[in-house]
Amino acid sequence: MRISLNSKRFLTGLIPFLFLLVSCSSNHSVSSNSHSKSIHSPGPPTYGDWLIRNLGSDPQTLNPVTSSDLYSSYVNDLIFSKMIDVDSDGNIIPSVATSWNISKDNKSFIFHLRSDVKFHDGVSLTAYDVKYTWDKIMDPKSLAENKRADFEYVDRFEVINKDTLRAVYKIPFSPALESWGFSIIPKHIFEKEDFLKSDYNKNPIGSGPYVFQKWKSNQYIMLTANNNYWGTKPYLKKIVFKMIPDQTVSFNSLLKGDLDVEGLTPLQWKKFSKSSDFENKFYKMNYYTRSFSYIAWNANGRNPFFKDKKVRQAMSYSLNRELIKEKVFYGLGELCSGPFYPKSWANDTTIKPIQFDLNKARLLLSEAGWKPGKDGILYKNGVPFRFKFLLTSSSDLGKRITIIYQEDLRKIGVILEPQQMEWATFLERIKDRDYEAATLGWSLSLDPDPYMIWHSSQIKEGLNYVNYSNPEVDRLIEEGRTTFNVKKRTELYHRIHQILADEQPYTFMFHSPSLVAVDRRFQDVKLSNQGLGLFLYNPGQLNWWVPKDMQKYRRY
Amino acid sequence: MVTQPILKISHLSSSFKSGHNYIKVVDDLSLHINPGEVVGLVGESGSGKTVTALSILQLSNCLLEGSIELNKHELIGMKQEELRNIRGKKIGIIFQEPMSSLNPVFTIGKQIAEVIENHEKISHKQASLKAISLLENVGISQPDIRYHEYPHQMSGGMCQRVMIAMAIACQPQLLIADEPTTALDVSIQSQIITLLKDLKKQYNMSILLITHDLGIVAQLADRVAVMYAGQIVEDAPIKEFIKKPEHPYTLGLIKSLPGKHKHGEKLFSIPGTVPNPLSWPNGCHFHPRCSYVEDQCKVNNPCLFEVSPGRQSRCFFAGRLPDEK
Amino acid sequence: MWSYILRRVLLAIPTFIGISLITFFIMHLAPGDPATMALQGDSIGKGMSAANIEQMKETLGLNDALPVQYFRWMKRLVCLDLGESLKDHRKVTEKIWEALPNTLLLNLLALIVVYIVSLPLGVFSAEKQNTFFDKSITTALFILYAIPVIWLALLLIMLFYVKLNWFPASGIQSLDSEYMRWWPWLFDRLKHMILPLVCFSYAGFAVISRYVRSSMLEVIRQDYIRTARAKGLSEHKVIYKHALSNALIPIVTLLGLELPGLLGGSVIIEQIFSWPGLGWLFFDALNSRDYTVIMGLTVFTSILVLLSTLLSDILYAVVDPRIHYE
Amino acid sequence: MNKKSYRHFIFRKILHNRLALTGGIFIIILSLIAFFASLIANDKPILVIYQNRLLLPCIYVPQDLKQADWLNIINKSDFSISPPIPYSPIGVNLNECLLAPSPSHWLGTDENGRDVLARMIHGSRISLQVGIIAVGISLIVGVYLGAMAGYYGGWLDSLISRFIEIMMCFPFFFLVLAVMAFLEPGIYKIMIVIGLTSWTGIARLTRGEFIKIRNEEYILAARCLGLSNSKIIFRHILPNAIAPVLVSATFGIASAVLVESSLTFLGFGVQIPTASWGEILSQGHKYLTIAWWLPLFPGLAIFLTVLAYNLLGEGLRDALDPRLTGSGDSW
Repeated sequence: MRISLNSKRFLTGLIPFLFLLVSCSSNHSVSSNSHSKSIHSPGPPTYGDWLIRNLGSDPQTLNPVTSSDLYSSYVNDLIFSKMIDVDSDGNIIPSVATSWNISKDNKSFIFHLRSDVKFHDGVSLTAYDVKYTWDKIMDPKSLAENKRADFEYVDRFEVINKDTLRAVYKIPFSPALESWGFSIIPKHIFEKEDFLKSDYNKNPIGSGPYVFQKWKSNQYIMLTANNNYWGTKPYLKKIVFKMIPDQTVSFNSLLKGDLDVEGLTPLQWKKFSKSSDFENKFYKMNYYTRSFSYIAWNANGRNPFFKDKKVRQAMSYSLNRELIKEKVFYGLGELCSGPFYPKSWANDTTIKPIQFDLNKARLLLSEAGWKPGKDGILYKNGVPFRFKFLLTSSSDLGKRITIIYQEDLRKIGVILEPQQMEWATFLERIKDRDYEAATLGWSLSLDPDPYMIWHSSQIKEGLNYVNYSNPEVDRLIEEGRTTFNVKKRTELYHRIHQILADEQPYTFMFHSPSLVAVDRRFQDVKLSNQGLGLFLYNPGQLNWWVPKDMQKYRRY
Repeated sequence: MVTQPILKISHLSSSFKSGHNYIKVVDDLSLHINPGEVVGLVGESGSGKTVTALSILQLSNCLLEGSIELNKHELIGMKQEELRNIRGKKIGIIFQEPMSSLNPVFTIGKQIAEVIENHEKISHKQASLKAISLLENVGISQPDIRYHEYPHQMSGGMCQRVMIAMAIACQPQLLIADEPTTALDVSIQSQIITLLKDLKKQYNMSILLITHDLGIVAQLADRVAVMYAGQIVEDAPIKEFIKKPEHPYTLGLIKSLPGKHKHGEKLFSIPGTVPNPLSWPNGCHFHPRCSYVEDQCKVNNPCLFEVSPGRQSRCFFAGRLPDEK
Repeated sequence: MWSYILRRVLLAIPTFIGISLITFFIMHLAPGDPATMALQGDSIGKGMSAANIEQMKETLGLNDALPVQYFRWMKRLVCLDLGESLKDHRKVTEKIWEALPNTLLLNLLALIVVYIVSLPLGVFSAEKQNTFFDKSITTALFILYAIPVIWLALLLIMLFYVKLNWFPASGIQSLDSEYMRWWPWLFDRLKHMILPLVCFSYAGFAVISRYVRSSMLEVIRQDYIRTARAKGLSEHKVIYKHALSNALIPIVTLLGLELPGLLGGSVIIEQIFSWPGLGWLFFDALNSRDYTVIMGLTVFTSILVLLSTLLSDILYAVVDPRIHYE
Repeated sequence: MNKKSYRHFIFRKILHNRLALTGGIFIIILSLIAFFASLIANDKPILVIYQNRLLLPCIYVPQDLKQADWLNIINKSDFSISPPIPYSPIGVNLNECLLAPSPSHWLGTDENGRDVLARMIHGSRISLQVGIIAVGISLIVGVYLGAMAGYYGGWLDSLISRFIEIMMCFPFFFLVLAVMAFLEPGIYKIMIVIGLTSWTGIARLTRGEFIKIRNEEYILAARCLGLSNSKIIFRHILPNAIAPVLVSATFGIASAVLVESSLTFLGFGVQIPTASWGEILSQGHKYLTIAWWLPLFPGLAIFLTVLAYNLLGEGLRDALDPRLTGSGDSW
């Protein structure tokens, strides 16, 4: 399970996501104004043509074990295959592992693998490769910290025979299954290599639907269809990832046809894609990524403001989210009320997001003892309500929200002093809990387990840097992690949602819209309705095909 | 037999453009040079003698009126291409500052050969051979080694010799020497003067020698013309000039020669200074400083007239000046 | 001459050490560390727990004292091994060799274009000083210089890529370039190079032509130019042979100053035109605090700077015979 | 020519030079606008008589009215004068986002509904100061070090030259980053950093000129007169060496304005909500095809300022250096 905050394309564009626990198939349809239903043209799917996608810049590395950024996971998902995978509704489906069974005490899993899976160099994939991959993840020298944390409670993972493996846990751990969907690396190749410096990290050999062909750094990565792929053969002959960092240039490349898929900013979506020729050239897809943006109020007592719940509630009341949604997202975002994905079962839909109400904020602040001074600024035992507000200088939307928020806060006598920081500096201040307030965002994995963020044990070491500790919430989280029964977990998480909505450790802001345009020549383009977008689920783009007459790249 | 003058300047006046008006620096100058003759053009600095020299080859960008004839070819108004065939070929020129008159980034040999190649259609090989012989001709030792040296590696005197070699490379009929020795020390000066004398005989060329040093004129020149404030005030053969100058200014010049004064006496010097071209006095330009000044000198403008055959002076009392003992 | 060059090279070594020392310590002054950045990529993830970061620092050897780290780096440098990038563990030399030709190619072409255009312009405006020609050229060049690069890059893209579709706006070659025969391949590379080249060189015209003009004006008034005219040489020869060869001396030292710019590349132009050059590489390394890549780049830039200053001094002696070095 | 008339001579020369004159006038107007920015564009009135108190809110706001809402103060006041552009540069008004230029907003509004003209007027302060502070520092440091290296030569020269080489290949971004992280991030610190890292070009040029002029006759003469070294350097050598330095200084000022806009584009520049031309231009970058006026006007302002600096510098350089004026008049 992996939670991460994305800052480079904060609040816009594609947000990282990987795995999901078993969840009931929800029937919410995607928001009304998108055309996600794929238009079937007559005739069976045909092979051929290329798909050109855009990554902002080079992926970190193409070694699935050591990589941690979104771009490498996009490419690796096509090159490598996994034991288990996820479908568009977020359910876990078999992949290399045909089936798996969970012991009665929910503590051990047995995976049964297919025997006909071959690596791109012809060597067949066995349980030993899976074990080798797992050993490499657990080996500290391979620097795969963010994956190793998933297997904290694993007692042992052993090979029973060529096609079966067993994983035994110390305690029953409900979000366990999804963590076994990691990309399998070839043991016979990496055995002989120095794991970090090996040349295979730049031209990987996997067992997935696409074979790596060429990577010219900061130019493009080219993958070709794997003819003897063990699963259903992909229709598209080649997939190319271009590196175009500038949004204006990438948008125009899309219009000119040099790109087939590209994310749009809310402004481009609203002002541009209304034109008719955009409509009949591209599908327009709009969905909520599994992420939310928030303002973190540091309650570690070093500042005299945010330890008090009333003050935090007042701050949430004074953020005019409705107007921001209208003017910044052009009505496309959705207000967020708690730490869970709106369509996930863990989200309690009865809790409504806080409405913008300055008078209520003034009332709460005066109850909390903050009285307006001569110059209109609030004071409490001599201390003016003036605090520093951290944001990253690379996130354009973060800046706009801060400016609007600053204006409203001034009306109720609170002075917000924005401090723009370069990403690495910002990260350092957050890590050392050296801030009063900061605006960030989380992108969630499929499993809603909030242990990493809200459990009091994570205050010193983990990601709970707002210093939030509530014994009841701790108990609920621990219970939630060990029960496998979905109905029980739903009640627990709904209770957590109510407490957090009341205590407002964060001011929960928005679920950011992810807006994608895809060239209409592709058929069977399907959008996941669990926020997995177009590519981060199986089969994703493997189903896409282009009728013979509309194929653009045919020569090679 | 009346010899045809090589160079005949009549009523030349050249003026500099400054702002929107023109300042006349040389005013109605007439001078002629006969073949093989050395004419000294003498005057204090600022009297316009260098401008006159440069105007002959139109090297200074000033407006020229009047006429300059070289063997009956009128130079003023001549097309640029034809003027180029005159420069360096028919008229050679050497300047006062030899060190800065040579291009620092080219060897002296190359700069000499350049003149030859420019005017005579001969191969580079022959041009450099001719340049080496010229260097020898002007008295530079080991000319084949010196050929490849740069101007900064040579002394002032040697540079002047190179300039002379360059000027006479194409056997010009006239050599203009603009204060050739002023920048050199005395011992080198006499060497340069003897060199000029030999070359005059050898190439039978006439020289226009521009200087402020009467001593050099006496040694080298056949005839002398004295300039003051843009005008020629006296033009006479050298011997008669020294014996009896016919113009108050030239009289003063001769008197101020160190050799002429008696022991213990204070050296004589003409009072006042040369007027600025912007503010030439009307009437005779010299009248503010002239000790024989009369009223008419201040009003009307004396013209250059024949005092005796071959002698001219621009003074109302020319010929009737009392002899100074 | 050779002893002078040897002396300069020996002198360059302490300078080089000085450069690497200052860069190394200021680099560690800036907050943020490669371990956190390598773990997070572009987002705060589970790995941000303090234990993981400490573990990562330990394996990368970032916890040792700074001098120890510096000497370790210097030891490897002596045997020409710049180490591996902290972000993706690829050899630093390999990463730099990939980006170097792109930046060098573009900047060299820009430098050549700038000098080819501004030299004659400078000479003309000096020759015809204060005429209409001189004034209009100068004003036109200043107008060109004043255009902000961000603005120009966008206008070029909108005009030539979006509207006229003459030149592509991103990348250094099209995807199917290796299938082409050599001639279309070359044409394709050139087409990709036009827009970034314009952005790189348009500002240089004004700067270089101003220097050439002021240097020419000074030379034209010298005595040897009058001598050259007195020799009856054509005006063309006087200006282009005698005057220009003297006026070039300060321009040569200017060339020396331009060479380091070759490596700098411009982050903005490379990001807008997705030109995989050193500017982009440096900016990425800077953001992810990739110390070894940054030090590797500094080594390259300092070698080029020291070389270019030495080269411009030697060129000075070649062009001006009055100067020679014992 | 005595001292006074020499300055008068230069001034007359510049007046005579039409292009430099236009540049100079533009800069003067710009400085006036920058100086009186808060009086030209502000939501607070310039002068208001309210509850029989005479207030000048643009200049000084009394304590109790710090957070006051000036709109109703104006309505309720007996008499008030509002600035010509009644918008504050940082006042957000989300109902007027991305409006095209219109009589109410002469240059349109940006994405947050802030008036572009008001932001440009207040931004002019930053863009003007960037040039002057950055180049001022680099001129002082560059000329001084260049002079010392060029005049004295020997070990001092090689020491300073080595220092110049070190500074030439020092990654300028890092210094910006370190400063941004340690001191409070702010544009003035960035200007100082730009100044402290861009003096190497000027230093090399000055050194070259000093070496050339050092052994000229008039310098030897000055030495024979027993003048002190510093007098020789600053009274005699510097005026002759100033020409190339001035050329690079004018380009320096111009490029400092451009560097500020690039730094802001990369996210290192000015802090929100202060306005600077670079910041508006980098915002406008995204709205090129939609809101044409956002990138156009700041780009135009930067363009005109840089052009004006160059023309003024060119005229000044021609006037100051007597050797270069050639014969007769200037333009």
